Amino acid sequence: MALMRYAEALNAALREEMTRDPSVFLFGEDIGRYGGVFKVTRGLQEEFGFNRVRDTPISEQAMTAMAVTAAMTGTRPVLEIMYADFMPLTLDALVNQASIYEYIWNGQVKMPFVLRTQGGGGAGAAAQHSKSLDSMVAHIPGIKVVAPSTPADAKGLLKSAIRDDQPVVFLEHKLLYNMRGEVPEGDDVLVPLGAASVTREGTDVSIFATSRMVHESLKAADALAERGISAEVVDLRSLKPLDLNAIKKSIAKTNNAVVVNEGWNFCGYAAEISATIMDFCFDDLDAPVARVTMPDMPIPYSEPLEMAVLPNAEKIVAASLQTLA
Amino acid sequence: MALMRYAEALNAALREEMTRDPSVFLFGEDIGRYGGVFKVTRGLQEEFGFNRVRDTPISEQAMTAMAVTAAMTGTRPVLEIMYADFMPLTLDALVNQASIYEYIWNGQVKMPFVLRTQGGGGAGAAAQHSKSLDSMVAHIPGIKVVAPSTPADAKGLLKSAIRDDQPVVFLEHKLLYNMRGEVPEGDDVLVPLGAASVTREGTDVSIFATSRMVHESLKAADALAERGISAEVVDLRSLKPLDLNAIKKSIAKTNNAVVVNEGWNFCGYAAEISATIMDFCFDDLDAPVARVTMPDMPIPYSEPLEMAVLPNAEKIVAASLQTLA
Amino acid sequence: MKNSPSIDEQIEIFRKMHVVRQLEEKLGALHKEGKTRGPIHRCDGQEAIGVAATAMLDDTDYVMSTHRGHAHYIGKGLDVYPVVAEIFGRTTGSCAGRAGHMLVADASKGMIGGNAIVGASIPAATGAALSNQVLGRDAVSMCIFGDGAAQTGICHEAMNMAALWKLPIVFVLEHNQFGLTVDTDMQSPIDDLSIRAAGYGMPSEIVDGNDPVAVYRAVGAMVERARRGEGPGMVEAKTYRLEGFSTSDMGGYQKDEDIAAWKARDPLKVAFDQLKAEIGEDKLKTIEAEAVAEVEAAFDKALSDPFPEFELFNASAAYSEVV
Amino acid sequence: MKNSPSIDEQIEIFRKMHVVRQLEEKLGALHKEGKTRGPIHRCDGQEAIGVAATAMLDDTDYVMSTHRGHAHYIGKGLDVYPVVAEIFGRTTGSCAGRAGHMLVADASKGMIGGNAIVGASIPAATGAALSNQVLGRDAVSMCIFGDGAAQTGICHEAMNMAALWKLPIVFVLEHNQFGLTVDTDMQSPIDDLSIRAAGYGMPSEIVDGNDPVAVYRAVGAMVERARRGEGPGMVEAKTYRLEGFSTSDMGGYQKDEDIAAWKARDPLKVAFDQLKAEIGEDKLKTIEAEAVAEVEAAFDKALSDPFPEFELFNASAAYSEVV
Ligand SMILES: Cc1ncc(C[n+]2csc(CCOP(=O)(O)OP(=O)(O)O)c2C)c(N)n1
Ligand SMILES: Cc1ncc(C[n+]2csc(CCOP(=O)(O)OP(=O)(O)O)c2C)c(N)n1
Ligand SMILES: [Mg+2]
Ligand SMILES: [Mg+2]
Repeated sequence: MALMRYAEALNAALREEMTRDPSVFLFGEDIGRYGGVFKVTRGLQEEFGFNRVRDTPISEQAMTAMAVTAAMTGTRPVLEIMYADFMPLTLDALVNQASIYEYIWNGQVKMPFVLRTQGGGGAGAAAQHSKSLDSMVAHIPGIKVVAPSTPADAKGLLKSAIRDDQPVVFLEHKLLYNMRGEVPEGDDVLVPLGAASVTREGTDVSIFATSRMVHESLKAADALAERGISAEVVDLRSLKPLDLNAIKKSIAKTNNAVVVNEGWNFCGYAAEISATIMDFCFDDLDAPVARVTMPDMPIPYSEPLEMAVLPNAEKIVAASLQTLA
Repeated sequence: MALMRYAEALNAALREEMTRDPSVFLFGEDIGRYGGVFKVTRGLQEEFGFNRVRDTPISEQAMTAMAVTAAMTGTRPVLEIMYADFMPLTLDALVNQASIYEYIWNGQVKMPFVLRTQGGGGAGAAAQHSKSLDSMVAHIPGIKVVAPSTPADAKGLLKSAIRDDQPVVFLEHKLLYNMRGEVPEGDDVLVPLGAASVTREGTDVSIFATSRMVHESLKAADALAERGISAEVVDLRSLKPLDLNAIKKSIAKTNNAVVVNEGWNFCGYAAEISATIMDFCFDDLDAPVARVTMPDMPIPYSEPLEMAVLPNAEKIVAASLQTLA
Repeated sequence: MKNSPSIDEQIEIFRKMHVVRQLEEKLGALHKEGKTRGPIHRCDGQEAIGVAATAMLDDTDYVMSTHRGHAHYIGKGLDVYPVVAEIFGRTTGSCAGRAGHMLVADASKGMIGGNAIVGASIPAATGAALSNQVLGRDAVSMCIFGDGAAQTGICHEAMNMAALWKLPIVFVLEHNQFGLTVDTDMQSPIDDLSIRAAGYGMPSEIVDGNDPVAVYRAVGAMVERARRGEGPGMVEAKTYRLEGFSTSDMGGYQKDEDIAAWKARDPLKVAFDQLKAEIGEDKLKTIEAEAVAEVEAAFDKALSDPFPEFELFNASAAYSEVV
Repeated sequence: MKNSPSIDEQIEIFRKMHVVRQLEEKLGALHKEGKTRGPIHRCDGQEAIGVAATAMLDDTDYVMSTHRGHAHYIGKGLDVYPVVAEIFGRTTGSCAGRAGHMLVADASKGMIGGNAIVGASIPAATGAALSNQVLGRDAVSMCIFGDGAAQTGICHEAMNMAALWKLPIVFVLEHNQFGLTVDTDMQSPIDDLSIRAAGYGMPSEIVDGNDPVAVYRAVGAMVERARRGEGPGMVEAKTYRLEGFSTSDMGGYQKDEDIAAWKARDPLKVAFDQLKAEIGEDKLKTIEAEAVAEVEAAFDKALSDPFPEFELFNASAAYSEVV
């Protein structure tokens, strides 16, 4: 075990995978000399050279489209898109290109690339730099979507994502980069895609959370414990494919569910989790699943306004109490 | 009343609104001399001139961004995006521009534009020309989304959309353009945004459907009737804002719900309807809401494959029976 | 002359152009009989570009095509039979009927796809060139695209990166005078789109797209340059789309005199005239007849092949366990 | 000389440039004290462009800005106080604290927005020009954007449409030698980005961006042309970003000798030297002092203004009835 920050864990994953496999290369804006605006790629251009760690012009649309064909022609590109807010620029390449070829070309190609980005509010970055557009990418067939909430998962999931033969959208969170945590050592310590993690066990209500919201949920669970309520916190980690068994198992135990995601509510990722629970766990439910999400409105700049729209422990507690009422 | 095809009804709406309001103008690919690939704009360039009916280069991304600022500076643009599959190219303009300004500029501007497009499968147009990406647009705050299923609604909703002060994404369906139906006459016959329509009344199960799926649902209701099951078909029409009362009312009566949408299942529009029902009608439900959608995979070309993935009456019947089982 | 095709290459180009023309005419006829499915984009009159531009490439070189890709497919070495079978959605198609005519691929030949998102072939080809460069392979990548596609944003982004990184790629612009139905002057304020190459410090050349030898020479020079690691180049080939935009085009906007003028310079005629002195008219007519027969046989066979059966595609699955 | 600024205009430009510089320096100081929120993009050294390029515009003319918009805001006539209040998220801000420094707008002045999606200001300005043309208004639109933004796809699409339709718009490229932290030669293979204007048949000019008179003349000529209905034009103004990319930039990559060389040509000095003979150093120093005092007062006032209270924005509502 080593104590690392989330950003360092990501950096270690990139370094290890690049060392292990010469077909892995990185590209993105300011990822070279500067090491990326969140410092995830620090030192890698020095170590691996420009050929494998490329600073790009501001051209997200073409960059993503290039990752797609680079992936189908023998490399494993890892593309950094600086903010999740820019994901719309990548969607044609994901929806109309990356997601279709393995199937429509009848298995002639694989599509091993990773698109790393970071989203989320709370940093005063305003309406164009604070979003979580999880559901837009999770809607696309054949694209895997992961969102680590800890340094250990950041490293283990990124390594798995790079080794995966399908496109993986890797969602980081700007407020997690400085978080420290124990990270298991060893080049081959992977965290599998498609597996949720029960972060805290409980018996009264299941809180299914993603990314930074896992930490708000843990705070909420503490507050609920003080009221004698035992909350289970499940970190979904793999937004798609989703670990349905973990969801079923938890609800079978608690019979109550709260879903927490930092995206907008309507057609958001929490809607899918609620609908999935509807599909598979209806008979186990004592109360409707509650969604704790961003209200359907732009993210405001001013601190008190931004804080008011972000989901947080307090709102999770309130939703849990209402579910149990 | 006049008997009109769906495409003609849209054409009439455009002509009437352009005549009524000189700030309305159209732009899009091949919409002028050629009248649009689905002939919705036929004759309008001849009548109103190039200044108000512009053929564009193939530049969806900038066109949509231009509609945003044109709308905030005194005009009411109606933009045609030839296929819904190209909507990813428009999303930066919708997510990061159109949706934010009314709020973040504290009401300084309005955003009256309409983005017309058409989606859906069944025409052998393959993986890049057959999609329904409803949930991606419906996820965006402050963007209205409508999807008419009849000529009368096509006309009445398009007129309302053009007069609305917010951005409206107007989703047509390639297989509906030739559908004929009675359309009320009169320049001021509008269909309001935000109102669903009960297309067929029933008491046993509510089928909530969108666009062409309304017609498949009606066929399903006929088949169910033969088995003695009374299905209510609700055409949601306004995907956002959603007519929650219509949903509540119908479920209060039937206690069972099936949602039909031609988009992919995971994080699709049907997920939101299922989650909304979870939020507001849980106690009225006798069984979990069923989703009838596209499987999460690319849309194949070959006819038997394409037919296998499309939702249809048969699948709706099966889902209804399972719900009632 | 350097970069000129050999006589054998010219003959092969001539043969493939006839395969393509026959393919297009058969598709047109079957469309009239209501036997095709979905819109089909014929390239009659443009065969010289797709076939000659790809003639000097190896199977390890990559080509990205558009919605109008038949000449590119055949040029890059695909047999006509799996292409026809794909267009008719049969199990024997290049992609087992899943792709359809706009998206045909045969990775073993380096044909990595028709692409029906206009402009998307440009970064796509650039990405393949990037992977060649990253891995140090000496293969090149070629992007074939239209005058309409040249107006898309990704065209700019991709060309800029290709030139910036000296990627091994050749951009071949098929200027057929139309976007979908709009004339070229409704799409951009300049006639010669290749002047934009200067904005990327990239060499460019304009050629007669109906002359296969001219196309071969111009593209060949750029391919050699790219293969030597000297970076990308662009060739703008001027031509004309003799048929409608697609089988669903209701027409009416192409001028009779334009069609007549371009038909007089039909690339099949040009190719014929370029070869007849050297190898004789009879030999050429035999080659043509063989090409026609090959296509006829491909249609006969493909049209009696079975349709695929549906299977769910598990790799897209939403849940990590089987539901 | 035609299109030259009058002395009064020059004085006003001088004054506004000092307002901007003082704004930037105060923001820098407050950032060091931990009193700002979110990344702030200073434009020290680039003031001449934003202020002089907008000096000949009316309130009915539109300007679209970027993430680095302070000089554009002040140039277009916004008072510094509501801008400061917006940067500090107060109810008294131009947008009541909802927008933040990257997205400031004042529609009454034709300033329709900072825009922090790089490149997005380019079609945005083009759309406003389109609406001017559709409605037959004689207002023009101006887009100010960076060398990084010039590489985006929408830049190409928007310029092509602007030129094709002869829209009344002027494109002002602030070439400050950097994208975010990358040097310009990591972004494109050519130095003078305005050569791309030729690819749209659009006139262009390169000017010294640190010389407000030169900027005014070049931009003024293009504005006149656009207003006469002769279509768009482009001005590439060469300058240098003296501070980091934003307040979160950890620096280390800007060369000391470059900074020194550009500081020697600080636009404030250039403007001072251009005016001193005509109106005297003392007068200029008074103007400068007044500008500084105005900014000080704005900060004092804004920083004691209240924060807004949160209200749900109903116009975004997902349901047509109140839930
Ligand atoms: C992004 C996108 N926009 C629009 C279309 C519809 N469309 C298909 S082909 C075409 C015209 C393409 O023109 P060009 O690139 O010159 O190719 P050509 O058809 O002339 O071969 C259009 C507008 C599309 N497929 N993709
Ligand atoms: C689409 C997009 N990509 C990336 C960014 C992150 N980013 C913000 S500013 C910037 C550099 C912009 O360079 P330039 O246009 O030259 O403007 P400057 O900062 O030099 O004024 C980048 C990459 C962004 N905001 N938007
Ligand atoms: Mg063309
Ligand atoms: Mg710059």
